[in-house]
Amino acid sequence: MEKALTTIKMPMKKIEAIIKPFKLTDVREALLELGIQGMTVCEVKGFGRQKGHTEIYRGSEYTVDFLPKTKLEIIVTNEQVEPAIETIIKAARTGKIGDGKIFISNVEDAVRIRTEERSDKAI
Amino acid sequence: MEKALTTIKMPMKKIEAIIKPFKLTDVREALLELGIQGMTVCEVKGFGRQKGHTEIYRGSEYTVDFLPKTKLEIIVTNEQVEPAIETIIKAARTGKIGDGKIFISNVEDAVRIRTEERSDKAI
Amino acid sequence: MEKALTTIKMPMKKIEAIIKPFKLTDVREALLELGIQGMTVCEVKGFGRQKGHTEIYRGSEYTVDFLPKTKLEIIVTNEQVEPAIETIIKAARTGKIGDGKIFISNVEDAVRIRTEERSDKAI
Amino acid sequence: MKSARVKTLLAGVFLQAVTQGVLFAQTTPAMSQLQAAPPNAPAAATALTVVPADNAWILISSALVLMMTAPGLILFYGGLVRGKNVLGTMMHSLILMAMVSVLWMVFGYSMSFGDGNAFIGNPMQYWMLNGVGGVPNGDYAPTIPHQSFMLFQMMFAIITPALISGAIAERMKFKAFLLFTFLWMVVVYFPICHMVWGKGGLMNYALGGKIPVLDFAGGTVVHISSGISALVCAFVLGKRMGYPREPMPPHNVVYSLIGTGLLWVGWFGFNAGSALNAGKLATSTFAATHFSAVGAALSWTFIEWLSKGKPSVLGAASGMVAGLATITPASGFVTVPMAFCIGLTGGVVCYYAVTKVKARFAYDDSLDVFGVHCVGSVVGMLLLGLAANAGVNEAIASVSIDGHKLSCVGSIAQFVAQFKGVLITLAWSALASMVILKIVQASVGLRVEEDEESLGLDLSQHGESAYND
Amino acid sequence: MKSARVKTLLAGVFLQAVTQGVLFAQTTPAMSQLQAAPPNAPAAATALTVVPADNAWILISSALVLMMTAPGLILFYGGLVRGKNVLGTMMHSLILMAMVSVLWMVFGYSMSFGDGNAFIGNPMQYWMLNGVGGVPNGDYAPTIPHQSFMLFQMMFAIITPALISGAIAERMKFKAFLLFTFLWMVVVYFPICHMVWGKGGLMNYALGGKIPVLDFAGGTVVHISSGISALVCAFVLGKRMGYPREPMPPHNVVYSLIGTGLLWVGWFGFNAGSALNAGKLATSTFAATHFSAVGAALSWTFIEWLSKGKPSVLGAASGMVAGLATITPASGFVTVPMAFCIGLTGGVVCYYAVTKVKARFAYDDSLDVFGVHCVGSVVGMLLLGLAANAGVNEAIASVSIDGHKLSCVGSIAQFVAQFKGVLITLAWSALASMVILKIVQASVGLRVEEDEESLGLDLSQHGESAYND
Amino acid sequence: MKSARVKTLLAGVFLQAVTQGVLFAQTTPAMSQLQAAPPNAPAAATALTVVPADNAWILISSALVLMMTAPGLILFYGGLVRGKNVLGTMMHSLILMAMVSVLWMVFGYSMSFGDGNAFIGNPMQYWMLNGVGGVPNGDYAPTIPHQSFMLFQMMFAIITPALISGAIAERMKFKAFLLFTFLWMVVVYFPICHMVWGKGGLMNYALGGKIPVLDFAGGTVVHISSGISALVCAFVLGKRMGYPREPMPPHNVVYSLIGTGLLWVGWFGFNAGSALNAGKLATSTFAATHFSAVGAALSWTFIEWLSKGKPSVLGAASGMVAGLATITPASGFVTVPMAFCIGLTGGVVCYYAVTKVKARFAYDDSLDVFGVHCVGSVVGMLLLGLAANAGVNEAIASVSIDGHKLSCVGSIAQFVAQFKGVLITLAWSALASMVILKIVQASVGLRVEEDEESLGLDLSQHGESAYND
Ligand SMILES: Nc1ncnc2c1ncn2[C@@H]1O[C@H](COP(=O)(O)OP(=O)(O)O)[C@@H](O)[C@H]1O
Ligand SMILES: Nc1ncnc2c1ncn2[C@@H]1O[C@H](COP(=O)(O)OP(=O)(O)O)[C@@H](O)[C@H]1O
Ligand SMILES: Nc1ncnc2c1ncn2[C@@H]1O[C@H](COP(=O)(O)OP(=O)(O)O)[C@@H](O)[C@H]1O
Repeated sequence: MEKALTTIKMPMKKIEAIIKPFKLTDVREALLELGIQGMTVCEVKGFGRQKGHTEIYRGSEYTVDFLPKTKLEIIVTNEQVEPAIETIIKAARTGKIGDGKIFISNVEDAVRIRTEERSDKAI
Repeated sequence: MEKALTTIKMPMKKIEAIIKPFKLTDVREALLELGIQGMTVCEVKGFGRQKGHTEIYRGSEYTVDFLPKTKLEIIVTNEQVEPAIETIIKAARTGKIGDGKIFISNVEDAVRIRTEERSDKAI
Repeated sequence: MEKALTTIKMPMKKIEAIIKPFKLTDVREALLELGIQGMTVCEVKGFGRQKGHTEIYRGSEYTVDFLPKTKLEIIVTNEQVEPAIETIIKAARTGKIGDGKIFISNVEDAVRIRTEERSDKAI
Repeated sequence: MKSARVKTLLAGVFLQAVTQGVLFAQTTPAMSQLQAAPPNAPAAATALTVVPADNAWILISSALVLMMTAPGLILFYGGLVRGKNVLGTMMHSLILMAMVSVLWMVFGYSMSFGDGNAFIGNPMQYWMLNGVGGVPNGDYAPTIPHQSFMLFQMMFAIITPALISGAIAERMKFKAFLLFTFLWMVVVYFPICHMVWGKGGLMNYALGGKIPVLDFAGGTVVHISSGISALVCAFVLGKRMGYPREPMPPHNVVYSLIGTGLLWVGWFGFNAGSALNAGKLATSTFAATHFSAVGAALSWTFIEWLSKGKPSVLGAASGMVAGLATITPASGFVTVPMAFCIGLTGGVVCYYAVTKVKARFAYDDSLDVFGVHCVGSVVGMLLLGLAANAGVNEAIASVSIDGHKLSCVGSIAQFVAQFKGVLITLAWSALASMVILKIVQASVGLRVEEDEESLGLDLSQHGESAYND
Repeated sequence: MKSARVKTLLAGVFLQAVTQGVLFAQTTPAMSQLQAAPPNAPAAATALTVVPADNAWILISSALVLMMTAPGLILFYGGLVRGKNVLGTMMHSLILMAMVSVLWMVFGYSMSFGDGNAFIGNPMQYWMLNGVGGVPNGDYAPTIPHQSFMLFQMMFAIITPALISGAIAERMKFKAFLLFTFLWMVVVYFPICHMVWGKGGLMNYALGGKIPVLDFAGGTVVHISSGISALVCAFVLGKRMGYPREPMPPHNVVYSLIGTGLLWVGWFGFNAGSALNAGKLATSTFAATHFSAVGAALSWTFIEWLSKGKPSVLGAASGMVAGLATITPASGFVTVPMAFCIGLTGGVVCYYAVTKVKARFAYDDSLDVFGVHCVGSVVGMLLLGLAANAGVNEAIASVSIDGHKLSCVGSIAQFVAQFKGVLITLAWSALASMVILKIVQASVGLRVEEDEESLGLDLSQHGESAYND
Repeated sequence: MKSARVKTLLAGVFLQAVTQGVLFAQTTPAMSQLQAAPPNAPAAATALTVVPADNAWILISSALVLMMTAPGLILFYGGLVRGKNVLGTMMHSLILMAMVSVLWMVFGYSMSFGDGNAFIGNPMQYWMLNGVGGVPNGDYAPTIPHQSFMLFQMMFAIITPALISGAIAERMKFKAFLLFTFLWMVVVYFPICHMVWGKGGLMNYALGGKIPVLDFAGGTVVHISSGISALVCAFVLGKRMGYPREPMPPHNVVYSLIGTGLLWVGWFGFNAGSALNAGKLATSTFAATHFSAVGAALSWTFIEWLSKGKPSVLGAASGMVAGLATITPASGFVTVPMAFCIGLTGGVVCYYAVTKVKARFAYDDSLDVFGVHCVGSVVGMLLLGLAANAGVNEAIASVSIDGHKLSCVGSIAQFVAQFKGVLITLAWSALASMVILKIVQASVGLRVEEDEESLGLDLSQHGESAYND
């Protein structure tokens, strides 16, 4: 097993996309059309160039710097990476500041818990 | 420091496991038995082959595609990877669709904030 | 494009810092001073050496092992890694158990959705 | 700079308060004499005495009706919207508790219940509630202080425009909402209230009206007027961004269920308080109210179970509210089994209005004000025409309209009278609402900007968010 | 297809409604005459007149008792379950507001309060509430409309099975719940209600019973009957999946605390309303109710503080509810310091029932219906046997049972009588519940599927989720 | 070991309960005779009879005032704190419902309303509420059972210290809170209550006092006493960790809005119930209460809109509560337009107190008890001095103080009297609170540990968390 892990030549990538929450449905549908059938989503708070806002409670003003964002994690095969990135950009873009980022990194292996399938068969 | 970082030959892996929420206790206990003493957990929503469900509010039907899942992140040394994967599979499996996935990737370094210890001493 | 991706020699790192929630403001401000202008934050639950606590509801005792933590994800260029780590340690440290960890890993590429800028221009 | 102006303003208000205070203090003996024999009271009015039991009942009923607005309706509505709009939605009702009360004090009560013509009362008669004191008004409620009657009626005036706010939820400018409801009260509520319940009102069978319309607790005045106006609002404002493609499920159904419970309990004050005394009519109204809610809860639940496969909890709650709205006009005139049947019918008809009719005509009446309140009360008004029962309320056995004696007991003739009442209310409210909306649109604008809508009303209109960690 | 059938059904209901409406309208004069001298009224009953003050008090008390169910109990229970079951849990109580009311209208009131034998009233006497009108029923409440008495008692009939739902939370099929509560009302509630409060009932010391049991506001009828049935349910249904290994903490303790506040306030209507008039007995009952809640809140809080190291807020709230359940049967018969002591005792005993007894016998009475309501009211019933005080309620100084005069004032003899009342209620309720559960299990099945249970009742039974973003 | 001791203790309590039960049962005839002619009653008192309508009104008002504390205030306060402190915050009020009631029963009522000197009543006169029964106390409320009066007043005694808890939120030890409120009731509440409302109290113009202070429903007794003590607490305890650098927004504004609605509704019982009968004074008090809330809601909302650019929903709600606190002392003495003006003023002044004054002096009165309740009621007390109106309440036209007849109608003289009343209350409450805090600090300590504070009170003090999945 240990061996199996090292001999696989990193066939998959992890795409992490931080987008505006109300774009989630659009992005999901666009990825589905592309043939990507799985993803994991997390509510996060983002800090960046996009300005926050001020809230006032009984005269005390609070600057809220963190804005609600949605983070998608999608594990894809190498070939799917660029099409997926393009799709996400198209679906998530409003052209306004704060549209978000996409980060790409390596994944060494994947396992489907139900079947113990490995690697790209697992995703 | 910069040097220290590059000379370490990636001794650790990050295991990300997406499981059914009600399996968390089982998985945690099983990992603990294995000697893994730390992990970080996040509530996420998952989209995959497992079917969602329909909700109806006053005649408007909504298809809920995202299902509640729990994501575990565990940083382990190289030797712990395979035993940890096996343990997670055993504890998290129900055999039904939607049991989840495990992804493995490299971690370059780790730091314990309290002590500034590095690498595998930090985990 | 595929080519572009492979020719870039991993110029960025991802810093994941798990800290005590009430330290978030301090850490954010310290990083901002360092010139880091973006980050993504997620509420997580952590399990580690720090003891949990017991809750009692009508005589039933529950041990709560998972403690609320905050996870920061910051994508930085290689040169920013060490200063960022030092800054986080300084701002997040209380010296008590449970102060948290920092994990560093490689990021292959980054994209700014709004402009389609890539790599370190995107962060 | 701004605050300087405010200070001057406030200094003025304060001064006025103090002077008025002295003024009132000095004139009081005179005023209280005045109350003892108000110009508009019949000679015999001096003999009217307060019955403490009736007064206790009306005061507590008034409190219950205010409770229907807050926390009842604010929870019912607040739970149904998305979390980013919950405060804005609740604010709609809360601010009306203040704004409508002021209108009511200054001229609203007088426009509604003052003497006047068939359409409107004299706004000066009870200007600033002058003359509305401890002595009963024999025309309206001979055993409680006139002031108690005024308070009880005020609570109705508050909740009516608050109901409309469900149709415009999640997208209307706060300023526009204020201007709209201000105009709506003056042009729709006060006139219709006068027509139906005011002395000499067109449809007030008991006090000199021309059309013998029965409306015990506000089917026309409260539910139809607001419900049809809500529909007009939904059409004029247009749909929420993303509706119906994007799912907009209730952000907290629990809130809506708490609201339902409080509405049901408060409705006892609303309907049974409308008996204006604590006698057996209050009891039978209380009973009719309860059993209609019961009937509609069951019919809505089971029809949904049959057609959608599952009985939803929000469905049961919606049925309850529908049954309460349906029985409101009829509550003081029908037997318990009849109230139950009216409720059963109301539940079914409202269910179809909310599911089929709304889908068919594709309007975004966000919280179903039209489908529940207007449709329900129309059902109640019409069935009442057939079912009004002199055994329950002997006052309807023989009424005099235009010098003729006639009976308002259930019959085809009474059905026709009810139908007229419904039509007048529908037509007047719809027309006036349309005009008012155009005025508001032209002046301050109706909808928030797209950015503001997607950010949510809580932040964009009020600078707050409901939930923080 | 299905909906076609529904439409036919509804058309039938509607037609019936209209015809009944006409029918009732025509027969009304006769009916109201009937009410003036119902066949079952003693000759002197024609002299009974309604006292508006008492009627106002009973109407508001009725509203308060309904408020106990919703939003009181739905919040108390809803907060204690997990978030995926909150709507299903609230629905249990909500649907009973509708279902029990219908039973009550059709034959339930008559089975409970109609004339009959020692065990059950004649279900036809007040069939469809015929004859229950504005004239007081001298046997039960001589100063309020018979209808007011019927309404007040109905609110008790609603909350009793709603209490049971706490024991079967998070795992029972909705269909099974409906069938179970239907049968339970007929076989357990109506008979026990008749035995304790109905004319001629076995334990009704005032109206011809054989055992002089004191139960002012429903220790046996409401809390013991439901509490012991809840225990039987818990045993027959079995534990929730994962219980007790998996933690199942309350998903929102705030809801439960709101519920506690509303229950306490509503309980004033429950107990002090049971005086059936607004005199000094209502006051002393109100006081006893309050001070028992106070006593139990303190004893539960401090015993937990001592034994667990921390005084929990849910503990204080549980103590309050325990104190209220404990004093219910005794509230109209004891002094304030005595009520306080009864509360103190109730708090301690219920605390041990909920912590030690439940753990020892390992049943999953999910929301502690048995430990709080049954155990509490047993304590109250028994202590009442020692503490009943003719200075508080002179009616008990001398009662006649089987032609013998005797006193119900606190004594060993009265303690024994109370004990008998408790035993009869426990035995009958437990036995009948067991049989009913077997019937339900054999017909529609009791529990949801494992998948449905882990998904939660909200989605699996009702197709909704309480919280959406 | 511990639990053994507890068991002994409880056995004792139980035994005592039973013996007392028997004791009371035996002595009852004598006791009820005693009540018929209590030693402290004037000879004519035997002629006092209970008016059921008034009693119904006072009982329901008592229930409403308890509802103000729970679930009203617990929601209002609970929503304003952070999620980790919500249960601890709610517990403050809940435990007082129990603790204060016990004090009230044992000696508190007697210290407040017993005969005594100008400063304090005789604690033994109504020890254990002995002698407080069904016969009216002619001095205080001649038409309702003495016990009803006691109950109504108890609800005031409960909510007053509960108000203070808003100033010490999120950082006080639970033990310290119990000790503080215990001492505060004895040293501050009971004496001030006696001075203002007790027979022979220093400021009780109607029953032999020396300073003719008007305070209809508790401006001094409830709001000023608690508000100024809250300020002292805020100073002595110091700020919450991280305040004001770290944002501490309300964790659930919806809760606070529900609380606001319930407070408004409950306040009708608080103020209008203080008429102690269901006549026209109750009505005019009800009206004044409503219109002051209205006025302050508007002035707070619009001043915030002007100065901050947005009308916040929490601002409107704060205005409502401020208006209600402001009118409390004046509610039974002023006309509706005057009440509205008083409300307008109260809203503005409280707005500045909460925003500017708090910022200027940099104290952490966490939930603005001082800025809303104390400041509001001071405004109300003083304006009342100018605006008191014999046309509304004829009792103030001519009162006798020290054998001199004088009028309490609005005037400079009355303003001065009000001013004195305010000063005495402020001085006594502030001084006593300071001393009490020092005692508590020296004995059990005031604040939780830093770790506990950052973990939250719910976990550190009560071992619970409000929200679980
Ligand atoms: N360096 C970074 N590391 C991690 N996340 C980042 C970083 N910079 C930005 N983000 C995330 O991306 C979101 C959008 O970034 P922002 O600078 O506001 O706008 P834009 O994407 O248009 O440049 C932020 O809210 C944050 O969640
Ligand atoms: N390509 C993917 N990238 C990231 N997460 C995935 C991916 N595919 C599936 N998941 C996650 O795994 C969960 C389970 O996947 P699913 O296809 O439903 O069943 P199974 O694990 O049995 O194949 C999903 O809910 C999702 O959270
Ligand atoms: N091996 C691990 N993998 C992922 N997260 C970890 C791991 N070990 C610890 N953590 C995270 O770090 C947090 C702090 O760790 P803990 O052992 O309690 O204290 P310390 O950081 O002082 O060593 C944990 O709550 C958990 O979120």
